[in-house]
Parts: sequence; C-alpha cells; structure tokens
Amino acid sequence: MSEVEKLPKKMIKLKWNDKDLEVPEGTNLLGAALNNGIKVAHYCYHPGLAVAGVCRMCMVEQQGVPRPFPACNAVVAEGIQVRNDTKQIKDAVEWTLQFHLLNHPLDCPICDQAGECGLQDYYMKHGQYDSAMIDKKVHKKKVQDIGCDVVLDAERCILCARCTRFVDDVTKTHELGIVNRGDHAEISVQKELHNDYAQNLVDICPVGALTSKDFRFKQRVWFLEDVESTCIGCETGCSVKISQNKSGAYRVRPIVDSEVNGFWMCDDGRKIYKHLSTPGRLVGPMVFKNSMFLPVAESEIKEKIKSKNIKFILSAGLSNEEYQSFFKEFKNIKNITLYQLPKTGAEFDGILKRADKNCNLRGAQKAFKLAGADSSEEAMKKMLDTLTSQDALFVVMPEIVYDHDNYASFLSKIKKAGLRVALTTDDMRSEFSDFHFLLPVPTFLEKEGHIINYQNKERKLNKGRSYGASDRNVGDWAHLFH
Amino acid sequence: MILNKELYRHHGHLKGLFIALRITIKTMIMNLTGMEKRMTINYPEEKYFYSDRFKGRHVLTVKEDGTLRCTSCMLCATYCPADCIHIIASNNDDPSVEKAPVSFEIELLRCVFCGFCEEACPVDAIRLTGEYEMAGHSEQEWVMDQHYLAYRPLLSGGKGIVSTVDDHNRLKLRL
Amino acid sequence: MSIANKADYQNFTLLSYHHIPSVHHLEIFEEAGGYEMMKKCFTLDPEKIKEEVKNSGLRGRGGAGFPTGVKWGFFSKDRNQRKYLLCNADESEPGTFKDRYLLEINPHILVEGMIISAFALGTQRGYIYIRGEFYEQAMILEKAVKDAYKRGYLGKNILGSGFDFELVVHRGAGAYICGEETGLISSLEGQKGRPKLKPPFPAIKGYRGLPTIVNNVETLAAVPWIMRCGAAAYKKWGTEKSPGTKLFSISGDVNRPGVFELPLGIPLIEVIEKHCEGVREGNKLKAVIPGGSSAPIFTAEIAKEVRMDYEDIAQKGSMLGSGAIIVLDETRSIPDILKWTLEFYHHESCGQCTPCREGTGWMEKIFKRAEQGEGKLSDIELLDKVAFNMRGRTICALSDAAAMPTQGIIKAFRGELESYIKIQMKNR
Amino acid sequence: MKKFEFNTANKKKYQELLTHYDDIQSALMPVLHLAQEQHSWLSPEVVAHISELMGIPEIKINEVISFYDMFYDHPTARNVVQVCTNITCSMFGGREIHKGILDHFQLHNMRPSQDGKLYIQKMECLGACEMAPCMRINNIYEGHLTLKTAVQKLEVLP
Repeated sequence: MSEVEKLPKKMIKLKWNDKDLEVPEGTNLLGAALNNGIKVAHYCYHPGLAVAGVCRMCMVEQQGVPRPFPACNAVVAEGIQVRNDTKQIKDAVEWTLQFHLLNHPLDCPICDQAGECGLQDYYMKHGQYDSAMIDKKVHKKKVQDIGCDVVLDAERCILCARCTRFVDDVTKTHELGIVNRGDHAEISVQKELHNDYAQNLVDICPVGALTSKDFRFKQRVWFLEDVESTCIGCETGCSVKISQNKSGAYRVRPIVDSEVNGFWMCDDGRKIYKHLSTPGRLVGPMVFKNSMFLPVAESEIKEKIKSKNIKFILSAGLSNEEYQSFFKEFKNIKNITLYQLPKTGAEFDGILKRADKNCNLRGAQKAFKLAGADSSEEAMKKMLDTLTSQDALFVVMPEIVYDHDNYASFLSKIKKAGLRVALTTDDMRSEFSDFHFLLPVPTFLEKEGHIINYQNKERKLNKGRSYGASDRNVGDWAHLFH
Repeated sequence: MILNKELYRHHGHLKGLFIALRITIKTMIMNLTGMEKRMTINYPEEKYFYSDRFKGRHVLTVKEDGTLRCTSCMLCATYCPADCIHIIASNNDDPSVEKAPVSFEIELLRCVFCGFCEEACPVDAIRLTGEYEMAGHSEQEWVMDQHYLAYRPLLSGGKGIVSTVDDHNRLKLRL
Repeated sequence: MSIANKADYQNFTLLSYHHIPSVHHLEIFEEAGGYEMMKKCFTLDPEKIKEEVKNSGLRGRGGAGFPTGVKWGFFSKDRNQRKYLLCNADESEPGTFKDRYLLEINPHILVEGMIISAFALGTQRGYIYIRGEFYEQAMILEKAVKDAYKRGYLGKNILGSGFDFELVVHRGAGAYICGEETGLISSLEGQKGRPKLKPPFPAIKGYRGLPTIVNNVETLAAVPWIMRCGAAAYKKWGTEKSPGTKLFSISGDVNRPGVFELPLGIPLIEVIEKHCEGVREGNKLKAVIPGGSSAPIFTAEIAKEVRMDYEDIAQKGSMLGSGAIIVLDETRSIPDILKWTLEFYHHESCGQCTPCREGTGWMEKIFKRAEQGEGKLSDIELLDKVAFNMRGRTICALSDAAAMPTQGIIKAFRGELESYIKIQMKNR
Repeated sequence: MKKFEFNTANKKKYQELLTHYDDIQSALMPVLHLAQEQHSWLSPEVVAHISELMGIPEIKINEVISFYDMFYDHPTARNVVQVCTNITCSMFGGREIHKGILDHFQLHNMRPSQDGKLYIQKMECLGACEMAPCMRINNIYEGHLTLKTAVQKLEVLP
C-alpha cells in the first residue's frame, strides 16, 4: 500500500433507496452499495477487475438523470439519490435476467455451480417464473478442457467477460477472448491456459461456464461448509476458506483481503487441502514393522527411547502457539534445530506467489530466538553431521513438500540416528520407511493458532473438521518423552 | 365390555350370544358364497395390489439405451429426511451425459418411504414402486446398489424401467 | 474554364461540385474553388471557426442529430495535447448510400472539411474510417489524401501556418456496429468493434484514451461551405431547429432512386413525387421508412403529412436518422420487411450487452417460427414486449435500433401481421 | 503447414502502415487487410505470423477476425462475391439471386467452390440501395441485377 492510499479519504453521503450511505470519495457506485450490505444483482462487475458494464443487471435510477444507467459505471457523488426498487428498474432486471437465461441450457442437475450460481440466485429473486421462450436455443461447445484444470462450457456462459478481463488485466497472459458476434459470441481459448492463477477464473465466473476439474462432481456445494483460515503454501499467507464436510475437504478458495492477497490466490495454494482427508491420516502412533506401518502403544515407543539422547528437527510450518508450547516442554535447546524448505521458483511472481515456501519462518525464528535456540540451517547441518546411534531423532515433517529431491537428501542424512521418529499427519509418503515410528500431529486446519507472513503480519489459522488424530500437537508429544 | 347395557338388561346374556352368533354365521355364509369380499387373502399364493401411489421399494429408471437416467444431481440425497441415499458422481466421457453416478446406494433400513426423492428428482430417474415384500438377514442385504435398483429381475426381466418423460422436448429443444 | 465548372454554391452545399466532371482530381477541384476556404481559415482564430459552425446550427448527420457546435464545445482547447479527429464514413445503416455517392465523386470536399475542422479543434491527426465494402471509394479517397499531401495541404506546417495535420484513410471490415461512435473507436484501436461505456464520452476520453471527436462525413463536408458563405446563409435553408440541407438517399419503389440534396423540412411527399418522380409503375404508396432501417415505419397517411426535419419526424413517432428513405408500394408485404430487419440486427449485434445479444436473436426466432406456421397471435404481443424491454438498456443504440422498427411495424401494421400469422398457420 | 510471410512489396507496405498509427495495435486491421490480399484468407499461420510481427496475442487477432464479416478464418476462392440481402435489395429479389446463384453453381453460402473459383457470401446492406439488387464481385459493385445477369457476370470470371 502506498502512502497516498493510507490517507483518510473524504467521505461522501448518498442515498440508495431509503438507506443513507457514507463512502469514501471515488468509490464505484455499485461497489458502495455492495460494501454496505445492499444486495444488487450483478454479473460482470467485480471489484478486482476493470468495469465492463455489459450484463446490464445493476441498473439504477438517479434523481435528475433521465435514463436508467448501470451503477457499476458510475462513481459516487455528494448527495445523489439512487433507486433500484422502482417498478421500471424491477421490470428491467426481470427482463434482463430473462435475456440472460434465454440460451442457457438449464443443466443445473449436472452443473457444479448449482447452489452458488448467480443465475439461480437472481432467478429466485427476480425471475420470470414462466418463460416465454419456446424457440430453439443456440448451442455451443460443452465440456472443453482448456488447461490448468479448468473446464469450459460455452453454453452456460453469459459473456460477462470477467475471465477475459482477468487474463488481460491480472495475469496479463491473454489466453481467453470472446469470438464471434451477437448470440453466437463465445469464450475461446488460445491453445490452452498457462498461468498460475487459472483457478481464480472458476471463482469469478458467476455461472457454471468455468468449473474446476479438481472439484468437478466431487460434491454439491450445499453439502460443504467453509472454514476460514490462512494458506500455508508459501510465506505470502493468503486468506483462504477451505470447503469441507464430514467426508473430507474438497477445495480452497481465496477470501477478499485487501492487506495480503486482494481477491486472488495461486493455483499451488489451491492444493493445500489434499492431505487433510487422505485415507492415510494417522489416528495414533505407528511402528514400522514388516515393511508396513502398524498401530503401536505409546508405552512401547517410550520404552525404546528411554536411554537415548533425544533430538528434534522442527519444521518452519508450525503455528506460533505450537512453538511456544514446545519450547515450554522441551528445554534442551541445543538439541533443537529447524528444517527450512528450500526456495522454489521466482522470488516473487509479481502477483502473489513467493519462492519461500515456509509459511511461518518468521514465527519459528522468533520462537527459537526467544528460547535461545539456533534456527539457522548451519545448526541443522551440524546436528545431522553429529548424529550417532545413541540418538533418538524426532523430525516434524513439513505438511507440504515442494522440492522432493532436496527433502530426500535431507532424509538420507538422518539415517545415522539410532531411532528415528516422524511427527506427521499421514503415512502417505514413501520416505516414511526411513522412520521407526510415526506420531500423529494435527494439520493446519485442525488447530487454532497464528503464523507470521512475509509482511510480519500475524495470520490466523482456524480449526475446522478433523479427519485424524488431532488432539496432540508437537508440544504435547515432547512432553511425553521427557 | 358390554356394548349395549340396555339390551343386556332386558334379554340377558343368552340372547346376546345368539345375536352375535347370527352375525358370525351370516358373514361366514356370505364369505363362503362369495356374496361379500373377504378381507384376508392367501398371502404367498395371492398378492395384494396396492394403488399406484403406494410407496414401496425404489427403482432407478433407465434411458432407451439402457443406461441410468440418473445424472447424480444429488437433489434426492439433499432432500432425503432419513439420509439414506448415498451417491458418488463421476465424469462421463460422453459430453451429452457429462455426469453420471458410479455408485448409487439406498439404505432401506433407514428409508422412511416418504417419496421426497421421487419428487425432488428433476429427470424422473428415481421412483417408488409397489413392491412391498422386503426381507433380509444382515444389514448389508438392506443396502441396494444401483445395479439392483435399476436392473433387478423384477423390472422388465432385468432390462429396467424405461422412462422418456420430457426426453422429446429435452433432446429436441434442450430446454 | 467555363462557368459550368465553377462550384454551384447557390443550390447546393455538399453537392456544389458534383456537376463538374472529374472533380475528384485535385486540380479540377481547386479550379472550381475548392481548398480556397481552407487557406483562408488558417488566417482565422480557431475559436471563430468553432463559433461559426455553432451558429450555423449544423447537426450531426450520422443519425442522432446532435448539434456539432455543441459537441465541439466539449472538446479540449489545449492545442498541444494529443487529440484526434475521426470521420465516420462507416455508412452501414440499411438504405443509406449518401456518403458513398459524395465520396465517389468528390472526395476533396471531405478532406477540405476535415482540415478546417482539425484546425479549429487543434487535432494533430485525423482518420477517415470508411466501411470495408467501399473499396473503390477508399481508393479514391486515399488518392485524394495523397494528392493533398503532395500539394502541402496535409502534413507538417501546412502552408506555413504552423499547423500540423496527418490524415489517414482506415478501412473497416464489415460490421454495422462500427458506425457507432465508440464502436468505431474500438475498431480503430484494432479491437473488436464493441461500443465502449459512456461516460466518459469520446470528446474527453476516446481513441487511445485521448480526446477524440467523431463526426459524420456529411457533417465535416458541410464545414467548408459554412465557412465560405457564413452561418446565416446556411440557416436560410431548413427550419429553425434543423437548419441547412441534408443528403437524402432514396431507394425502394420509386421511379428515380438516388441521392438528393434537399433542405431540411421539405415535405416527404414532395421528395417522393417531385424529386423521385413518384412511386414506381404508378402504384399506390403503402409505407415509408424515413430514416434507415432503425427508424419506425410510416404508413402512407402519415408519410403524406410529414416534413423531413428532426423535430417533425420525431413528433410523428419516427426519426430522421441518416436520411435514408425506403419507399414501399402496395405490392410489398410488411412482414417481409420486418423479417429482413430482424435478420439484419441479429446478424449485426456485437454481442456485448445481454438484452441486445439475446433479444435480437430471440425476436428473429419468434418471427421465423411464425413464418413456419408455428406462430400464435400472442407472438405479436411477445415481440412488442421483447422490443420494449430491449430499449434503453444497453451501452449503445443498436438495441434501440432493433426494437424501434419492430415496435413501429407492430403499431402501424398489426392487422397485416395478424393475418400473416394466420395464413402461415393455415398453409403449414 | 506452410509458413506465411509477407512478400517484399507488402513488407514495405506494412512498414508504411505502422507510420499511420500512434500505436501498433491500431494498425491491426489494415495489416489484416494486407495479409488477406496476399493470402486470400487469414489462416492460423497468418495469424501466428502477424501475432509475432506485431506483438499482439493471437487470441486478440482471432477475436477481430471473427468479429468482422470481411475477414475470413476459412479458405475463400479467387473470386469473392458478396450478395446483398438487406431490405431494399430483398425487395427486388436479392435473396432469390443469392439462392439462385448458389443453386446454379451448386455451392453453399460461405464455402469456396471445388475449383477454387467462387466464394459466395450473403451480406447485409452493402450501401448501394439505389441499384438494388446489388452484389460485389471482388470489390466492384454490380447493380440492377437479375438472376440471369448475375449468373452471366459470375460465369465470365477467371
């Protein structure tokens, strides 16, 4: 944020229907209404994109202006009186919606958008319940895989042009365009999508024209509940919501957060839900026996490590609270080091993605410093070099690993330790065969806590549903092996 | 309990007995001669036919080509008050079908036969039939999968019940 | 040179040179008195030229009839700012061919008009956006521009006046919507010709986000005459609110179709009877479309009373538009006209705003259904309703242009439509 | 697929066209006209070449091509014939002429003939209503047609 934007803006008073609004100068008229909780039907307007003014749903009347105009193409002015509840406007919205639905295939039963679809929502509110349309509809291409896990259905499209504006304005990759004229106009893709933010297209599409291949047909949206949390994919720490229900977690979507991520999030961040409800989630301690993991009693592990020298390698993805409780329990700070995920990709891609994949490196460093431990990579390397068969090494596994080569080489160095225990969420990775025991820890969605992002801002992790053993975090296990 | 105190006081219980016997014998003769319809039937040999509106065991209808009509929109599962319908949907390679169930299960033991699923279905894919004979030992036998629901031998000899409701319009106009 | 080769400023403004053979050559045009006014204008104060045009009451000849002087008044006065003057020669309103006729014979009058206007407005660059179909006309125009460059009338420091003006002929490629001001700008920018949201208006933010004036060929071509003979002389023609002359392109069932320059306010019947020598084969007049296909139709009764100026036509429920008069005689079927109109707008809708994109297609479908005998009498009501709800709901006026003639035909010829639907039902 | 490139004369014209405009995107339409003059239609190779040449995303060029009636994204023929079927021309039989010549040459609308001679396109108003019914044969207007004269005019084409 620049300094100019931080300055308090002049507030402007206006009247929307009978409600008095007070908004900063220069606000979009439709945006002003939406921000103040007034529900106005709209498709093409998106606060994060340029104004297109093509859906014609947000028509308003203003006192002293002869013709109705779309609110999205107006800026607030002092003392204006705007109405969208007159009969004229209501008729206009009703008919415009009818026009929108004219060539819509109405395949809601097989459409993933059903339940959160703009057409359905406004139809319930503004629809003409008996359509006068009995003519043949215009058919366009259905089920086109346009790359980046996005599926395009041109028939469902209402040509609001949000997607084309997104690839033009935000990612600047220009893969999408609207070809042809009139009611044969349709979204077309040049070869295929090739950007790291393609899944945002699915979010901004107000209808079911763009759907996610990853989420496609897995669940109906009304079975899902959203848990607001923070993305742990990289140090950016975008605000996200994870959709889940009792059978699992299904998708991740961004939450509007002007301070961190704005309206978007990257496609890598969309994958952070995948390990939450895998079948391999641990429900209790496991032992590696006969080349497979079997449940084991805690006392057995306790027995094994009794005479050993306990060492810990923490990951940089735990919450501040977990570090705190861990350091409270485990005082032998010389035996604690930190494993940092290596940087991958460009330092910063200009939109959101950052190379540093440790979501809470700053929190970890702070906690280490506070406890007097050494969080540097050298300290970790030194510990790895000095491992002996007398050591019991506890490794807190990072929840998501990007650079598997680097991680494998890290694991190859721990074999010198006599006893190796991993604190992890699931047993799905092949590298686990190097360990003698696995101990379950909660995933990021199974604990309350905070992490610190690249701006040194505290970001909140919230607790959602649990799909494995989540009652004991890293600190609690440390307590067990005193 | 004496139904008619007055009758009993005037005629005593003997006469009452005869009045009752007369009704019994009259009904027996009427039934034997077929002058009056019997309420009971010889069940396993004879079957009672309920009205078409009876809500018995479910059936999944099929299209003319024999595939399931169900598009797995999950509206039935959504409306089911007993939470007894479990559907797993998947992508179908045929773009005109797009979505079809890979698994459609109904737990009959949970089902309350309310018929909401039938009403919720937008494509006439699920119906409640007149079948009322249900028996089973283990809990597993009470879970019907989509194969049983659509192609059990009772339904046109395993071919399933073909439904073409709205198909004409849907395919012609894709309304 | 004989008298006949002098321009006729007495009877014509735009067509003053049209009687001169080969006037598209620069030398002949100059000999007849062309480019004289341009040279004189360089000595004048630009504001004075603007003032004169404003006083003349010249109105935009493209269709909307917005006063040109007022439009120029909104324009930035900063002469150093990059600004553009666009000439709209994308004449695609069905029935209109006046600009083609004007440019074919006398391209220099437009070039002269544009130089004077550009000098008045202080624009450094001008484009003539000519529709793609007019290939020959574009070539003629390009040659005229090239000649003018050679003569030093265009380019840097024109005739030592210190004024720079570059003029480029830009060919369209066949899209009706590019005749709309902002659609034309989009098209010129190398995009789809989709109209842009207003506000901001082009005079503030137009081509490439810079101030831009878009004027019709006829409007710009009238400027030299106004400067020569004065606003007062121009005002002698026409009515008080619609001064001047206008090119009328008349086609359809008349004996002599063509382009005529006539003063505004002339009775329509006089145009048909006197200038076009009456309805063909002595047939009876049935209806007249007075302003191109987007103008609501007039029945013969109204056509006999109406005067061809902006106000009188508007008052009688139609519009002057581009001055394209299509005359229909008694042998013509109104439903056919409606069908062709609907087809046209369906084909030409740019597909941006929903009411127009879907509405134009729907109206055609409704009519085609009736044509195949599957119509209902209530379809007329439906058409009317759809048309009504397309009006005033979109970015540009194409939606209105499709709705107005539909509503007009329904209003004026409902009986014929009803019987048409009934006959088609029977014939099925 | 053959790679498309402007020939020497057109390369020069292309450079000249760029000087007419203040930004390169504005020159797109004239460049497409130029390419179409050389190649008769705007094939994917042409689009790819222009995209590379002008630095405009291909999709933006495809948008423009699909938007305008006179840019062809499919093969045309040596002679492109556009028949007007708007109000005035239809009144005097423009539609019958269009259908008639299609039937006579056994063609479909907007499909080139087998021998690559004819390509017939139905157009909305060509702006020549005084000579209705009219058509354009390779950019030249022909008016006051009948089916017979139209067929005659097309038959003599190379």
